[in-house]
Amino acid sequence: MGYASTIKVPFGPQHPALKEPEHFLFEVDGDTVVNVTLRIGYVHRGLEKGFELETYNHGLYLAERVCGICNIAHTVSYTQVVEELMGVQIPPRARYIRTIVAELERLQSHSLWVGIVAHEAGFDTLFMYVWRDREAIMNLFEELTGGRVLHAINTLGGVRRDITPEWETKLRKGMDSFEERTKDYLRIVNSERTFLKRTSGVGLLSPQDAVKLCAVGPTLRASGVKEDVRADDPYIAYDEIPFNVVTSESGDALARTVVRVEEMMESIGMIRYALDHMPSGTIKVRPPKIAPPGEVLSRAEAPRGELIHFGRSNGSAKPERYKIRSPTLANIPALCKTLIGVHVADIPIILAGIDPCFSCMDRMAIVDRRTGEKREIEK
Amino acid sequence: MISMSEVIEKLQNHLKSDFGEGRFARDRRIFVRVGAGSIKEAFRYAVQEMGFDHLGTITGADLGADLEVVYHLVERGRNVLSLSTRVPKEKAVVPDVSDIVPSAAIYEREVRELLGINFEGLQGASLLLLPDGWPDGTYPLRKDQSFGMLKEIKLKKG
Amino acid sequence: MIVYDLFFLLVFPGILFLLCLAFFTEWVDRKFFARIQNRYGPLYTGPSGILQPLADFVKLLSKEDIVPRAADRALFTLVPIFYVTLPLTALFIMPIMGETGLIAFEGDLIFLLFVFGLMTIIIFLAGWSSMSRFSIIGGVRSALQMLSFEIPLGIVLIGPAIAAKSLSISGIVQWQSANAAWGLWLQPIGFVVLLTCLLAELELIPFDIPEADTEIVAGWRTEFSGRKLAMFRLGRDLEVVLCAALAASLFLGGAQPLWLIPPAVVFLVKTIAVVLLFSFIRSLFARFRIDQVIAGMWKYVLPIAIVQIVLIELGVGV
Amino acid sequence: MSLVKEALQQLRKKPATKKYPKEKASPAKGFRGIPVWDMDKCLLCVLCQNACPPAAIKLVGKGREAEISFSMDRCMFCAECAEACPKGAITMSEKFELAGTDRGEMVFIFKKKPIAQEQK
Repeated sequence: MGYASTIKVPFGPQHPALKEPEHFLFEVDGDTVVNVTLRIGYVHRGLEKGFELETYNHGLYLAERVCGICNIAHTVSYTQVVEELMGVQIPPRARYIRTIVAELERLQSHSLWVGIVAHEAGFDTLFMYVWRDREAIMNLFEELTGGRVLHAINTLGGVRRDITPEWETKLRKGMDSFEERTKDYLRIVNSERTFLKRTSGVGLLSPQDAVKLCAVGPTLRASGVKEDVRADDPYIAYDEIPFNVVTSESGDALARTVVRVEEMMESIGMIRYALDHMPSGTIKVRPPKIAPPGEVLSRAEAPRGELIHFGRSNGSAKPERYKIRSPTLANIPALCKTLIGVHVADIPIILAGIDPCFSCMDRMAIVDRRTGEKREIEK
Repeated sequence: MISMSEVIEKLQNHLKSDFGEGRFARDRRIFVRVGAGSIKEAFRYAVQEMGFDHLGTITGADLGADLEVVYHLVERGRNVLSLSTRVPKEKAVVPDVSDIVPSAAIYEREVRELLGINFEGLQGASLLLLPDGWPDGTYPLRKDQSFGMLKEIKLKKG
Repeated sequence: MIVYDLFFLLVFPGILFLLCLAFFTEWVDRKFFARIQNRYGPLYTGPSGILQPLADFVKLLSKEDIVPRAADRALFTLVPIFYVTLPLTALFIMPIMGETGLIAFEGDLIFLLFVFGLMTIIIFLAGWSSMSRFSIIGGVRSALQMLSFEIPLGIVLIGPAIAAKSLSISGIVQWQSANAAWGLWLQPIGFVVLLTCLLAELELIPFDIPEADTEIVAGWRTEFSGRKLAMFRLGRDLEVVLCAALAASLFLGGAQPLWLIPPAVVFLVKTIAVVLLFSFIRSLFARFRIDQVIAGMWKYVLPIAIVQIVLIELGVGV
Repeated sequence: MSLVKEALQQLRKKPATKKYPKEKASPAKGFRGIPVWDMDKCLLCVLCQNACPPAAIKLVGKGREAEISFSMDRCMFCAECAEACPKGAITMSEKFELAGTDRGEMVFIFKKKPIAQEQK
């Protein structure tokens, strides 16, 4: 590097661009990032150990609190694992309600994310508008599940509350107004020149790198790889609900925004389809207390990407080993790859690109990109 | 999209003696146990030849007498192959696979930190998940560590 | 007559009035910006929150004032004072009471340009003296930004001076009231360029790179707290008043009596109108990157400013 | 410049935010606030105590004088107790402003009313 050695710019653990405590140490040469070192674990709560000490029923509430924004994805995966371990078949109506609530949560999570990216780029007005419209969904959640953020609606053997007709009409009305708001965002995101200047061509991730680094979710689809757990490995009611997987070619921060907004449009369509074809019947089946020995791996498409829950039972009322791998964790190498060689000013937007949810990720682990030269990734 | 029986059969004739037992619990889920010696070869074969190019995660488990490592590999989003191998607790060493799939380093670091399985060839010694100054030798996810014991752990200063 | 001069200097168009105007403009800006974003803005301090800026100021005065160990102590304490006094002095040449400011001399437009340049240097020194990574990056960015907008600003300010054949702001205001013509209609391009450059000078949204809160915490203001931060916020409000008054005087006719309305009220209305314009523009855009700003200013804003001057020379806007 | 039309429209609309301390948003019907015990229906069985994941409910004492001591700082409002109660004695109230500075005050005691003399 000669005389002008790199200066180390710390990002976090407390930093306005990071909503949760994470520590990125950027080596900056002039205005471009040369290397990034990551230190996480600030919100690690030892959940996996916790699962082994809790019964299956109480473990549900541990799984729900892994992450605030995508807790439906966690409870859906958890209930799938335990129900498969116990050999319980949930009624079709419960499967449909779970799908509707999962898609509603995807809407809420993606609109939260669009607001944050707008705020990172300094576009505060869009941030305020998007979060104002998100309130409609939070209120819908409050009416159905009784909780704005932590909706304890999934339980072992089905769902706890049924969809009442008047809630259904409220949902349909909410979806109509939300749809044309989303169309509006799509127009703004694609046409606002200052936002375009800050996001298009920033943080490029090629399809080969995305696949090689095992990226997941919208980050992967924004680079043009057509992979979505809901379509490839359908769970709950996704095999009966038609939808198309949204991808984009350019693989930059703008593509990640557009892919997420279009996914919101897809989710609205799916919710309407699920409401029209809602089977009737019971919503809950009484689960047994213990699960015979076995091991199950369940994959779900959380708003941030592919979420893996792996459970192993030993015949008692407590799981023998329970593993959660959250989507943010899988996106970290792809994030580190895109962060190399960008402007310091672009770091928040690229960081927000993978929609990091560190409380999900920290619950387990990860990596200190070995310092030294850039060679590791291409190893 | 190769069928599940084909996957097991291919692995079987590739690994011959070291092939433990393979079963599929339900569609798109294949569990295969492999001898400790040929886990890296099985992993390389699955990733490069059979198209399981997406590494979901690596799970470590404490089975009392020995420790188990399970590699979850996903094939173009559909079939999930869980390659597992067992290693005695005293000599818990498993070859590092981050040269085949770079993001494996992520999960290996966690398993090493929480369970104490040593992945030879994995550089970088700094603790990631556990707080700095965590007394080495205590692995939180081991069955012999209870929550009570973990609470009393004092972090080494400096 | 000293009493009158003291009164003019200290109270009416002087310091007290300007401070109140500064707080008032901050309140107007925050309320309008909030209304655009569908929220209320300050509500509970005084009638519909009008005393909020004053409350913030007093609260900051009472807060602890930390000076980083590595900071250059002398410079660190001097910079906030300069940041407040500079816009205050520049505001004395603005015609508020009548068509001539408190101090009006031929060439005070150039003095104003000098004050703008000095302001940016003060900001750079603020960032540099606090010796923290974020403020150094912020300070460097503000210096870079100054290099990009200073020249178009200079060129576009000369426009009305050429039309009015006088280098003093009071002279320009008198010329406008004499010919009953606003600079806006004569040189519309000049007004647009002036707004862009003033936004860059004030570091408002499209150009608030030196203190981009999501990237470098608070840019050059990161290390300041307590009284110093209060001074910086007051200095910022005064700077907004200065820029709004400049735009109002040069292009909207400044403090001219309109039938029975005294010139000071007309001046107030026009300045608030310009502040609202700033606030509206501020809500429409995302933040540029520093290299985009420099490239944009040199490639687009500068040629447009030169076109404006050429047009005046050809006698279009006189 | 794509936001100009929208921004101007917003100026006419009433702000979406509420003036919180003065105007309060009332929670929806099925909202899970703090659980409340109706001691007339309560059988003093310990089903709710076992069902509570964070073990926030404790039955103290024996017989009629037994009381339910519910510590709100452990509760996570999951309504498992309301579901587990055979007599439906537990209902989730609508109160959500529960912040407090002293954990001592966060323990609620629910006792049965002493039997009136003439009933004996």
